[in-house]
Amino acid sequence: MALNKQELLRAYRRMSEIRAFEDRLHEENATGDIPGFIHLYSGQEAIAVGVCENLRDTDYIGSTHRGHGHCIAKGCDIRGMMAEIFGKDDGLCHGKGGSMHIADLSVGMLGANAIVGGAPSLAIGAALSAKTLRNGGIAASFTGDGGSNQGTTFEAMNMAVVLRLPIIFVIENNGFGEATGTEYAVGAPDIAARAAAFGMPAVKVDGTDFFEVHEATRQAAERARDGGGPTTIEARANRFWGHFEGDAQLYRTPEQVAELRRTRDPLQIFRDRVDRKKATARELEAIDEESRELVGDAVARARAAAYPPIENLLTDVYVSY
Amino acid sequence: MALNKQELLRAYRRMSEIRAFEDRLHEENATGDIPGFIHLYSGQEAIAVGVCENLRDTDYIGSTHRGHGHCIAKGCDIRGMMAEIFGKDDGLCHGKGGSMHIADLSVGMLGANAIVGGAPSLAIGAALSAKTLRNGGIAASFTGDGGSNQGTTFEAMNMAVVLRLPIIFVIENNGFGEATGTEYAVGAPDIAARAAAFGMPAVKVDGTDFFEVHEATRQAAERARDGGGPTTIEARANRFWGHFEGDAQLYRTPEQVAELRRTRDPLQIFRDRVDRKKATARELEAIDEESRELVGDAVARARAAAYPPIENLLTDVYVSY
Amino acid sequence: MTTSKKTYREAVKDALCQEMERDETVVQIGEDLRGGHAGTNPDLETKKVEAFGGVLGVTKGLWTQFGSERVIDTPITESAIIGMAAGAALTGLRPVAELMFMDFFGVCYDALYNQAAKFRYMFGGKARTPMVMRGMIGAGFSAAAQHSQSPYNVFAAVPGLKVVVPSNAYDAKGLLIQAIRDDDPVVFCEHKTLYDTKAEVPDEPYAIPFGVANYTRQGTDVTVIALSAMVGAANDAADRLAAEGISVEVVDPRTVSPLDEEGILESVAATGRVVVVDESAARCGFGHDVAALIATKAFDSLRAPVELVTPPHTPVPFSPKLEKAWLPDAARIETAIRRLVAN
Amino acid sequence: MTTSKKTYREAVKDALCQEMERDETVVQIGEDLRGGHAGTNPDLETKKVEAFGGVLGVTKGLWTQFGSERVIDTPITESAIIGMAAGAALTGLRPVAELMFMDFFGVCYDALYNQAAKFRYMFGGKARTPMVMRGMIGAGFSAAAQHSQSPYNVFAAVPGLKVVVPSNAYDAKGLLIQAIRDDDPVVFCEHKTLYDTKAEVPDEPYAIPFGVANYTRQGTDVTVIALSAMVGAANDAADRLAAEGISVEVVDPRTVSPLDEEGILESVAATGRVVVVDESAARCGFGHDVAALIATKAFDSLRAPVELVTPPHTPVPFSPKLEKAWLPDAARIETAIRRLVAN
Ligand SMILES: Cc1ncc(C[n+]2csc(CCOP(=O)(O)OP(=O)(O)O)c2C)c(N)n1
Ligand SMILES: Cc1ncc(C[n+]2csc(CCOP(=O)(O)OP(=O)(O)O)c2C)c(N)n1
Ligand SMILES: [Mg+2]
Ligand SMILES: [Mg+2]
Repeated sequence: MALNKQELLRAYRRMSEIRAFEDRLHEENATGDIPGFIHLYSGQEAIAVGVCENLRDTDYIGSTHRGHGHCIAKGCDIRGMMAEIFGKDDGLCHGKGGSMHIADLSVGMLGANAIVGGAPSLAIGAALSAKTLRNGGIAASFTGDGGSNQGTTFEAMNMAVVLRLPIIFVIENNGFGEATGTEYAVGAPDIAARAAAFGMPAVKVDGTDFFEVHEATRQAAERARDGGGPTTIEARANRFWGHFEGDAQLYRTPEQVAELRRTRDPLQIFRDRVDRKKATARELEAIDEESRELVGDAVARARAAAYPPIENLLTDVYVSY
Repeated sequence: MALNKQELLRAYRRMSEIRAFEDRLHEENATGDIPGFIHLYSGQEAIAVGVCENLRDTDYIGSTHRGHGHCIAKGCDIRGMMAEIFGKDDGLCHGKGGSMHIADLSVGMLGANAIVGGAPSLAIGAALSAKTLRNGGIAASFTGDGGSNQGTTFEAMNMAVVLRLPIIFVIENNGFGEATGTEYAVGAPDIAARAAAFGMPAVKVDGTDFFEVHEATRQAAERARDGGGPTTIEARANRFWGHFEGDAQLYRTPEQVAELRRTRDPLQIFRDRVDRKKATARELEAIDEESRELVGDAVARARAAAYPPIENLLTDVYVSY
Repeated sequence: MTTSKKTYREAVKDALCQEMERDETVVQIGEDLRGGHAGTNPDLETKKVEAFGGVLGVTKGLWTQFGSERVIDTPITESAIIGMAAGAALTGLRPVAELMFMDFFGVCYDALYNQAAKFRYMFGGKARTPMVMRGMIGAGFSAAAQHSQSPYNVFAAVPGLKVVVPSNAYDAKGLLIQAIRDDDPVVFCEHKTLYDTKAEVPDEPYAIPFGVANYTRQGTDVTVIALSAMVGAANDAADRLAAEGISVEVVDPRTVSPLDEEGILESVAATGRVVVVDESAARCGFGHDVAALIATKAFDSLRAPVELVTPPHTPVPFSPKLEKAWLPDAARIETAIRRLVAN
Repeated sequence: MTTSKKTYREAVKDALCQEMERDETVVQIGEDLRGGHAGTNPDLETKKVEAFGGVLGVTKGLWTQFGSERVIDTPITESAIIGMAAGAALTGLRPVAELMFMDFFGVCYDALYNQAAKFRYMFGGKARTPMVMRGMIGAGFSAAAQHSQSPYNVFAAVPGLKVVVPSNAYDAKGLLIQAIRDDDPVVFCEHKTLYDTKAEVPDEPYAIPFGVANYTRQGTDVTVIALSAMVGAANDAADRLAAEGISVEVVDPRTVSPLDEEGILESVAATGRVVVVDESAARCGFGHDVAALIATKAFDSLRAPVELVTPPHTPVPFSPKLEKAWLPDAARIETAIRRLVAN
């Protein structure tokens, strides 16, 4: 289904923001000022955005350790995210969560998740809520090729089929789980076919192509909203940085990465494929510029912001205790 | 592959012993003298025996809560089993395990298992030992239709494919997990196809037909021993008693059970299909009689046997501590 | 408020039923809560038969009243059950997930331990996860090592969880209603040997607040702190000793987390002698937690060593004779009390 | 026996390597122990590159030396990893399974808790399960709530498991060698903040027996019992107080299960004052276990309340400032000691 100008620009903006956010984080991290583990999403932007552009604020997503892209795509505040990653009180989680636990339920983001395979069963819970409350909502969970091997993921798939839940299982196949290739860790020839065998429609798409991801999700979301149950979408893309910041990436060569950046860049592919009558090069460049500015501002604010007061250590464990 | 007379009579004897054991246990349980939960295997004899007749003492099996049939098929001592179920010191586990934990590693029986989905990952461990030690051994795990939905089962399947382990995943589809029908709980149309999607050969057999189960297992075992990796066998049969002793079986009618006993009895089907030149009616009847006698003797001894001495409470927690 | 004699099982069902009536967002999730889906008995459809109503009949009747959308039978898939409950709780429902036997937490613990329990904190206070995980604990049924455990000590160690261990039918109903209304994730432990015990239970709904111990018996010589099935054993021991003029106070904390520290310390301050009875573990158990509380905060009023009555550091044995020896009982509690008063 | 300065990381690797050399049945199982399977870098094949060698480099070199059959990289599938290790241990191997972060036990605990730990007992003594589950524990890296926990209290509560928590490189090597040679299932907890700490470590293999506490410092006024990273903190506190003439004994039990009860009680009997420092939990933790031991068995020699220094009952916060406040440290231990000597 053809998107209108506004939709296209909005989608591109989201992808552009993710790219700017992650590439800047890569630089910031080198200063040593960012605590903890950081996993960057660059290279996979078309998946998060292609999926989330089909979702409403009242729909929910479950995410992974590599969650920044999902957060931005679902509408989390970029300044709040950056402050969170720096461990500041202004952060979306007041510095208690960090990169791997950014959440904002008010926009339907159920949290990045540091447990591989954690999201699918939480997301079917959100789908159950939507189904039970009959509010027309749906849910999506993001899981990597590596996480696609966890029993929790399979169980969520079977449960979703049995209860006919309005959910989309998005498998982001970026070729690696940490340093291990998908072909080694996934015994089956095909992740999507494995999901299909659970009894749901499952498709494979090029995860570098926003339009493919968007269309597959549109169909899945429509089916889910109509009571047609779950769908799996396996999206193939690549991550442009290491598994985590600090990864020497010995499992692939710098030349291979450079080649991926040249040929498999979701932003470039969007620019190549988009209808130039709806989105001009100038407009897209302006968006890139604005994204970098926004992220630059987010970094400046995050750096300037205060750490949480020590009393906060003890708050928010329970609603009441 | 045609079995010789000795093999056929041996297989029938094992099935007959299981039937005698379970039907007698049903009676004994009614006296109130048997502690704990009891799950009977009658109706599924051809699966345990059809599989285990392809295994050696040095091969291993993992089992379920419904484990008596697997134990007998793998060669556990029947008197030791009965004493165990009565909680006596003469039992195979000295009364510490009971019905749901009967084990005998010396004949390759890794233990009945009260955790649904517990066996597959243990069995791939046995397969890993065989592969690593290059001793030509293989392993098999028994899992129900219900247990086929556990993440642990799926993970074991993927791991077995990845590491090309010599293992056979036997799925005993008896139509129910407790009181819930397979068609409800297994979202996929097909358990075998779900396993196949993990990247291994998977077949469906009639689990009431010893010959079918035996032949499918023969092929799978041969492949496993030759380094060809895992296979799944889904075997369809029925249980003749309730889920556990005491189950009112409201999910099916007494007439339906009677019909199953008439048309789907693995022992009757064996008798109908076996080459009468190799196994005469007289011979098979004699075996049935001997099985009942053996079990009767096992019950008498178990009843007469002593409970474990109280000091045993504290032994066998560790090899050393 | 009318009351009637009800079993612990009926009390639990009462709570589930009344909260479902009161609040449409309460749903039940578990295995064979109804039982019979895709069964072959035509009555299942035509007469809406519940084939199980829970393995021990606790949820019987709920499906008939509330239907498949609110009493949700699932495959055998605990990690999806608990994970789904956690996700549903974050997004508008109040799910009550049944784990059947708490021993099964090993196949699904992440959803509770790393997810539900931590959402609120990790998300900076922006989440509520009003879910209940209920299930059976306890030895005494010859259910052997994998179906007889009481891991409430493990749950209580997790910040973010509340842990409830009712010892009688009255408490079971009131605490379960509180658990369902509570905005935090709650683990609700039902001792399988208590299901047929009876008490006077109000017919109307009522909530018992968490963190308030119940003085099941007042006394002056020794304080016994006990939970769940052990409360009965403690009272039996106290009965026997009363005849000899030994006055025993029996305190049932009812919730392991939050714990009524004040209530416990007050009683210990008065008696100066304390026995802690606990079925959870011989190491790092609830009993050790209470003993540590006393050693750190009531040392000055203590007149004798703390007595700890727990099972031995062994799995639960199957054979009834061994299992009986494994389980703390009135006789062992009595011995401990006698040792204290002799001190 | 020659020794050399080695990091805790190197000490762990030494133990793994030397035991693999000694015993062909020792295999390593885990995620990215090598790293690089099915990678695209041609060097992986031609130059046998190890892309990871464990996330923090602990197993680097093992795959090169022993190959894929004995250093087994797996998918992300912890329940199959631990279950497979348990099954392999029953049938002739001595597997060492790596859980990476111990926090992940929630996705695979059944294989350890209900299976490996209980086989021997449930099977009436007829099984041996010589497996090791090793993994990282501990806060201090801003790894946040799901990658910073120390659940050794949970493991220690399980009869059938042994639980090892080394505090320095020397102990790490000797205890891990013992763990691998041990015929029971062992959980081996490596504190991530200790990996770069160094000690003199013998080059040859040696085994340190379980259940023998290490008096890391002798003293007469107060006993501090501490494990893992807390041993360093306790010694720092002791250093500071020594200047003021306060003599602190620091006891490191080294293994949580078995626990050197005698060693602990002896020290407490001598000093009469005790601080227990523990990172595992604010409730039902290892600290409570030790405090309970003292309250039950050393009451008569106690001259002051037991002091318990643990984190608060909250998940581990991400922000470094909060995390620092969460973690017990030398200052808090010092305060506790001062309170005791003032008593
Ligand atoms: C249960 C669990 N196991 C292992 C890890 C460690 N870990 C973090 S990310 C990761 C790789 C995940 O791979 P994939 O799912 O493909 O996601 P990607 O990193 O490629 O986005 C692993 C093994 C974890 N966090 N949780
Ligand atoms: C992890 C776990 N969940 C639930 C149970 C309770 N339970 C015992 S047997 C059973 C049904 C198993 O069904 P299936 O696998 O088909 O085996 P069958 O009983 O039909 O032989 C259930 C749910 C259990 N023992 N373990
Ligand atoms: Mg990946
Ligand atoms: Mg079944």
